[in-house]
Amino acid sequence: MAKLDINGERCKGCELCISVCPKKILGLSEKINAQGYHFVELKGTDCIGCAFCARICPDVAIEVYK
Amino acid sequence: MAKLDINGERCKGCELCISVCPKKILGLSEKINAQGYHFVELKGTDCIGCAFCARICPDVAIEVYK
Amino acid sequence: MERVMMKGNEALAEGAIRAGCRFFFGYPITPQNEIPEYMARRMPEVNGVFLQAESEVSAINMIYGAGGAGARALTSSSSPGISLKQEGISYIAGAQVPCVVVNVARGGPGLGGLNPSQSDYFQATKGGGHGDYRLIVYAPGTGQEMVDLIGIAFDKAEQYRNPVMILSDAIMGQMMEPVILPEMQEIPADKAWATTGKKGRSKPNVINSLGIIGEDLEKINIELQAKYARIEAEEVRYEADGVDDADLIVVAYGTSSRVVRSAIALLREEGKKVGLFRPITLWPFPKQVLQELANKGKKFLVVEMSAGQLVEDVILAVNDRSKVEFFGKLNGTIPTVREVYEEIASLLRKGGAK
Amino acid sequence: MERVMMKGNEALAEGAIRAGCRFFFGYPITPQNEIPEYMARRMPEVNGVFLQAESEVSAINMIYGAGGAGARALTSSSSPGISLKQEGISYIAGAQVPCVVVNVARGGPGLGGLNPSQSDYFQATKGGGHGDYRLIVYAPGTGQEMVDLIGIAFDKAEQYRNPVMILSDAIMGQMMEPVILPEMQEIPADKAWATTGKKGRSKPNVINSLGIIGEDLEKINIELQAKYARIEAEEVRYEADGVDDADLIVVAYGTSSRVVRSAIALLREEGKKVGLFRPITLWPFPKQVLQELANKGKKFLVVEMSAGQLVEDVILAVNDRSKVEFFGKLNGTIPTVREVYEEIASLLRKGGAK
Amino acid sequence: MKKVFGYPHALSEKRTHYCPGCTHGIIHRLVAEAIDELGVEEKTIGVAPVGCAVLAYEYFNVDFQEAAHGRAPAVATGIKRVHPGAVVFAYQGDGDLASIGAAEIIHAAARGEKIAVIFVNNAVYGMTGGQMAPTTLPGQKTTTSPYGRDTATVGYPIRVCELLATLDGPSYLARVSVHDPQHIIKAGQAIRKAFEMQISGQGFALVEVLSSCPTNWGMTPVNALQWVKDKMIPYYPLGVFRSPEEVTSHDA
Amino acid sequence: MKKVFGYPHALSEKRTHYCPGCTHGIIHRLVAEAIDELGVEEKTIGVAPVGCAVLAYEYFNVDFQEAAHGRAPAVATGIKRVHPGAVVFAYQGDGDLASIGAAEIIHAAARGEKIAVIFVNNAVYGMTGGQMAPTTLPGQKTTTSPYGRDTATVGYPIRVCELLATLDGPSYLARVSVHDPQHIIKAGQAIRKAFEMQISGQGFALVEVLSSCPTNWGMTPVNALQWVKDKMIPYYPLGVFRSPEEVTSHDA
Amino acid sequence: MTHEIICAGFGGQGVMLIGQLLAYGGMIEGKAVTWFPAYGPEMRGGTANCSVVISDQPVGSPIVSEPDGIIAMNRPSLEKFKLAVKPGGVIVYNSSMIEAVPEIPGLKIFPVPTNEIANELGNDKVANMVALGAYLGLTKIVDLSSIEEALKQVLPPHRHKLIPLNSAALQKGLELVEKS
Amino acid sequence: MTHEIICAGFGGQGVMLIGQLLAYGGMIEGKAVTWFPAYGPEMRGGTANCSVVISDQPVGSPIVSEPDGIIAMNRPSLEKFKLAVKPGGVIVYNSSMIEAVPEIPGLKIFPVPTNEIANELGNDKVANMVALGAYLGLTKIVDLSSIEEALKQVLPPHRHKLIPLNSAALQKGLELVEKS
Ligand SMILES: Cc1ncc(C[n+]2csc(CCOP(=O)(O)OP(=O)(O)O)c2C)c(N)n1
Ligand SMILES: Cc1ncc(C[n+]2csc(CCOP(=O)(O)OP(=O)(O)O)c2C)c(N)n1
Ligand code: SF4
Ligand code: SF4
Ligand code: SF4
Ligand code: SF4
Ligand code: SF4
Ligand code: SF4
Ligand SMILES: [Mg+2]
Ligand SMILES: [Mg+2]
Repeated sequence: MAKLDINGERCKGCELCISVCPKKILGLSEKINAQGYHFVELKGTDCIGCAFCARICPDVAIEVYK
Repeated sequence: MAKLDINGERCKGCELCISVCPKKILGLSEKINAQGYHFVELKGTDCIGCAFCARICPDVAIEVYK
Repeated sequence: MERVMMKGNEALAEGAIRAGCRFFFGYPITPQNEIPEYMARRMPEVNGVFLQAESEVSAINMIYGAGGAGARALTSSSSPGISLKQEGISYIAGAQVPCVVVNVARGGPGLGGLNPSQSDYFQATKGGGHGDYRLIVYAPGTGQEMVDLIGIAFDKAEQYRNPVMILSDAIMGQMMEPVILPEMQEIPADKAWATTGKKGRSKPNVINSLGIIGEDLEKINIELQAKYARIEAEEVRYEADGVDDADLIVVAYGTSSRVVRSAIALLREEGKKVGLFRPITLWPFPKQVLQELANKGKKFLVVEMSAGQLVEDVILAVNDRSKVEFFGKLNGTIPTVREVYEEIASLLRKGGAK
Repeated sequence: MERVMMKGNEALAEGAIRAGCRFFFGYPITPQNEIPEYMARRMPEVNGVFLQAESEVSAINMIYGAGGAGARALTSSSSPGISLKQEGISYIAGAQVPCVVVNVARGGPGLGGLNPSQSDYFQATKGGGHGDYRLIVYAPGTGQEMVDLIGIAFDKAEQYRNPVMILSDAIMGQMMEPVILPEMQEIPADKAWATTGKKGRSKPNVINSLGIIGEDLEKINIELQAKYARIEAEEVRYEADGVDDADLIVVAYGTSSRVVRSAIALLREEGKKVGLFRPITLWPFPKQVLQELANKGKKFLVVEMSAGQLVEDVILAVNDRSKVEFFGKLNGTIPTVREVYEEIASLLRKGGAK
Repeated sequence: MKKVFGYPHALSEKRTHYCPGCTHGIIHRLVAEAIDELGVEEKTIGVAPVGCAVLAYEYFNVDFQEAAHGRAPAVATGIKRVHPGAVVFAYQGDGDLASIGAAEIIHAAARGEKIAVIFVNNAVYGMTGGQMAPTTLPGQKTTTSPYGRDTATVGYPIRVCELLATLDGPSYLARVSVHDPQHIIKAGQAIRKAFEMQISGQGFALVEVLSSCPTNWGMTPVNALQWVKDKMIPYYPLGVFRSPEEVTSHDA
Repeated sequence: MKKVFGYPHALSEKRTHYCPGCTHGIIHRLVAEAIDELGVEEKTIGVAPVGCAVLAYEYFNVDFQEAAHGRAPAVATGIKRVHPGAVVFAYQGDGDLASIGAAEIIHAAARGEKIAVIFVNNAVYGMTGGQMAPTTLPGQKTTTSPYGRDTATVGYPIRVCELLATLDGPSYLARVSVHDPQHIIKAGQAIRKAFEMQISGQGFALVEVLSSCPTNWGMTPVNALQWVKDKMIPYYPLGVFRSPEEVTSHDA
Repeated sequence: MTHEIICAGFGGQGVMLIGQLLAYGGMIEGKAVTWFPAYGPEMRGGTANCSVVISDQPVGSPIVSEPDGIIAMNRPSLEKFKLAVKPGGVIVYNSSMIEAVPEIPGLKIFPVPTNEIANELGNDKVANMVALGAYLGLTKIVDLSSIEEALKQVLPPHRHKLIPLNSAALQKGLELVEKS
Repeated sequence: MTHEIICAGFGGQGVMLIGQLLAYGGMIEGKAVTWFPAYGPEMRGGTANCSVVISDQPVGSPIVSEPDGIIAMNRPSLEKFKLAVKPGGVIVYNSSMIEAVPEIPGLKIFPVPTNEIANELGNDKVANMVALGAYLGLTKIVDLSSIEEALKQVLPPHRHKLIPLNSAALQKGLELVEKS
């Protein structure tokens, strides 16, 4: 299984990662970060490490380990 | 036969008309005009009125009658 | 008539349309975007033309064309864009084409910032372009003046066949204030000197600023200078508020005159005798009035959002540097009422200027 | 060292190369074409780059790039082309990039004519572009100064990280005079602040004039103004010839100073006490020296080929308009020695200025 | 006898300042003939460039504005928007149009601005004394390419018609030459066509005319025309690059 | 566990000022990755535009110059001529490059200037609040085309790659998109290729990246990418328009 | 009488609009007014504020540096402006996003749970109106009816259907003051 | 001593060159010199002139408006400048193109059939040198040898083979004066 490292402070909650995740395991948090954005969280467990989310993230908020 | 009306004062002696005349009947005068140029003269008689000379004259110094 | 709240930029745009302007050419730049955006919506409604030019250089040459063709034409921009227009402005002045150029000035130099600034004063009044030319330069100080001066600008541009500049800034442009709008005018583009197609005229009209032969160019310049002398004699505008009894007269225009006005209000409440002198035309500069005030022994403080530009014209008018103090705020920030208040108060303590 | 006859423009070009300039970007315009044409022939010989830009706008931005990259870079143009460079000049000043801009001025406004002119004085000294910036402006008065001042210009540009302008004109540029050329220098493009690629530096170098946040822009401007104050204190240059015993001092620069010199020679032959004061730096302006001369009771006549631009700086320096007379020749023609002679003689008859 | 070739009415009587044999004069005449033939002298407005044709306004019997260097298309745009019924044309050189004015011509073309542009390509800056132009041929010597245009350091000439033909805006684009009487006739037809576009309410029209500059090429006028034929035409093929009839044959 | 996707070294740690979902951020990352992969961080010099990417100099770990609006190619030219061994790139928006800077990009391309240009085409002026760009699609509403871009009065969008492909100067011209991960990978390859041109001493390279501006398009970031795919790509076909291998397939 | 206000918050919290409503309201009541916006460097998001001046006299500076009152919709805005408020002035803050604010001598500090109240009304977007309502209640600087009139002028016609909701939110804010 | 000259004629008649030679010659003799050109509006053809100043002192104005002498190669040039010449001054004119010139009190007017003499030497192009030679003869302002030295500096190396022809033409002009 793959591991995601999401930097919630960089995230602007644009949802692009959410839209491209083949596993649909990303979602926005209820909380907001210091910039005022609801940031992305991993909501599921079966990440396949495809890095689609990371690749499309305009704020380079996601790193992927496999 | 055709008739040429050459305005010697407009002529700058560039010789373009001379170069295109199929009859080779144009040539520069010995004299110079007020602008300081040797101007063009009709040197022969068998002008066919093709107006090549007039058409290529950058100074519109030639009018042609037929 | 009804008062409506408008941003300064929009008030100016509507004012231009009501003054008969039907041709706007411009290029986006903050903080003047409300002008082209307003024109983009509004011009089609009045059968006018809004055209976004590919650059400021192109825009100024489009109004040269449109103005030369006899129409009331407007362009607007902000500082860096106005710098790009300098060649065109010089051409328009040389060719004596009426048109209006608006500078909603921002901080410089270079890319600078979006805050308001008064550091384009020299550029506007002394000629940022080449050659001995002058623009009539109006500096509005209220939303209402944004409306009124643009109308006057078009009238004067045509009266003198000269480009006119409105020197505004980010605050004057972005601020909303209630304004009263004038009636709509329609001005046909059929000036006798304009390029309209000959239409039966025997001689073609030519718009041009070339003087290949030295004496021809000298003649053009003599004509221009004579016109400028007429403008200097006829077109000076200013506001003098409480200068008669004043110990100290604060000279400021546009946004900084607003701050100064607030500071003076505080001081007047305290019984201090301080007046406001606000040039409305930056060129022609109201030098004679200032000279007369100086002759009466008045002292002056110049407040501007720059390192010191207007102050030179005040000194030249007053003809005595010792009577003129300067308080400048450098590009980027705006003087607060408190700062200006303190400056004036401390000068008064020292007994006027120096 | 050997004297060689050169046109002013070519002397300047060779002077630039000898001062280590290896990058020239420019666009053709009369009367400065000898500069790019000389560079086109000469730069390949010294492994330098001559590049004809697509426009003056592009050329000024190329030297912004080259200067920012650490090289000695030069552009030259004439009045309309210099107007087009105003935005770029303001950027270069704001970003504190050293480089040299030459204006071989011609008559304006607009397309104007090819005759020499001094009507770009305001543009050069007060800032034709937007914002509070200053150029160091040198006005050569001889062929030799064309060579010498361009070398100094590059040195000062780097010393202060500031753009420097050489304000020449059609006569200074086209005239041939004997000059002595200095030794060849090679200056590597490896300034600590320049964009060279990081090459082991931990922090990137950035060249930029943006201050989005007001306070940042204010800081930039405070820094610039402090630098300008230093330059005003250190870099004033002028020539004062026969001013000590003079009843009247004629102030003139560049081409008109040449005419004035001839006229003064005639007057001195007649025993008249007339001096020449020639600013070599138009900015920083030698105001203190003039002020001191004024304090000694001297009177002044300003002679320039414009409607009156230098004269404002003289009045500001002298601080007393009544002491300063003006004789201007409008764009297109050059004052003759006789005209200047008559002007001075008639002033002397009236007892100096006014 | 009938006059079979005469002085066009739309051309003023003034003698030009052009050098002997300079083809600017021929092109002026062709423009004047088009104006005469279409009968639009009273409603034509010309825009002069900065370049050797800077004084064009003295040579035509029509209203004129003299534009800043490179900005003729912008000036023409301003005029045309004010007088949509007028016939507006700009006359530009290659330095004016393809170098400093590159943005203006591209955008006028992209806008489909309803103007005619007469583009005189003589591969050099004539007026300023023979500097390199964007259209100067590889290897060609000019005062700013004294060792011949070196494509490795200064790049390649721009083919303006081909460039503009990538845009959707233009209605008519053609390249012609005036190096002999036959081509002069064709050039005249193209120029007339460009003017007709406006009369029929269509968009942007540009005619590129290969032209000579004997003075700065250092050739006799006759040799200069030979050079147009031998050197320029191979690099700048003649033809119609856009026409309302969508004829795109590259041969004219 | 191995890091399979990480933060590029050539990208600074600074958070960007871009709007949520703005693809400028993706393109920045791709540029940084190319710099990392080619190992040229120490000799790269960037040129920032005036546009939303004005602060690009804060986001890369390389030397940078901030150019005046539209002049990045000229600034890059100055830098490259001084440091021919450096890798010089300009980053420009569509207003910057195709409108005010049209002359500069055409001439840098015609010169074959050895620089890389990353051209971010988002069909709008982002920074100034959504005005019409030269690449705004027909009918598209912007703040200065509030009734939709009317081609009859303001003309047609400019296809920059096609325009530049008429010149002999460029070595590499490609149009890519970043609307999904697959296209992002291809875009990265094109950008890397553009940088490689300089390393191998070849000429001018430009990569046009179709990009989104959710803020000024008034769409969610996700919808904006859909719009890139559905509306922009049909008008701006992806592909390589010039390559040293003379591949001219219009499909990538 | 001159009253100076700063309304500040994140971009998107509607602080510009409530500032405009104050200014329009003042104008409707025959006052001299100015409104002036200021944005942060971010393209979107970040903080923004506007200055409003309402006066019997022609307004001098439109830039407020010593406000009579502020409406702070987020913490950075509160921190930025709270110490600038004039003695005797008012601070209305959005307690939905800002924890309790310690007292400042001489100032009236009033928390408004704007988001909660707006949510109760069924629309998060009117949080700004709740804050404005409270400000009106505290300062009485403009009548609620004038603000309601202003809404008609400020909102484009196609959004006039939202006026009742906005009025309700204003009312709620005002009531919060009256009840306190 | 300051000597001021104007050389004028049609473009192509070589008046710029003879002016330059005078200036170079002066420099070679250690004088302060200036040379300044002026062109008409025509692109080519038309008239052109240059001002030359040769002096013991640094030169002030390089523009000559009251010359000590002129060399006029065509009629328009002669007409333009003849009345500006200082009392005691010299006019050398090209009598091949200009008919006899009436006397002007106080001036020395000297006709030179430059084209005829140049043709005799086999090259029309050196007509200007003949005129210059005559001017040198009349004014002695610069030595012939200095002008010959100047030719080496002014002409590019590949045209140095023309120096003997130019010298001969200068000599002819000078002789004309000596013989008169
Ligand atoms: C802003 C500006 N830059 C440069 C010039 C100088 N200039 C005058 S004409 C010209 C080029 C002329 O070449 P071209 O357009 O090819 O016309 P041609 O003379 O060859 O017909 C230039 C650079 C100018 N007048 N204004
Ligand atoms: C000379 C000048 N003109 C105009 C501007 C204003 N301006 C800043 S960015 C911009 C356009 C930005 O659009 P684009 O290049 O497409 O970049 P984007 O923001 O869309 O990435 C403009 C017109 C300026 N700063 N300078
Ligand atoms: S790596 Fe792939 S599967 Fe995992 S969260 Fe990202 S997009 Fe989803
Ligand atoms: S793509 Fe990046 S910024 Fe956008 S929601 Fe996902 S992690 Fe956040
Ligand atoms: S009309 Fe024809 S034949 Fe007659 S002179 Fe002219 S070119 Fe020759
Ligand atoms: S073409 Fe015209 S100008 Fe030339 S020689 Fe013939 S008549 Fe004279
Ligand atoms: S310089 Fe060239 S283009 Fe200009 S008039 Fe002379 S020949 Fe014609
Ligand atoms: S305005 Fe558009 S281009 Fe600019 S940062 Fe926001 S989304 Fe990106
Ligand atoms: Mg040309
Ligand atoms: Mg964009």
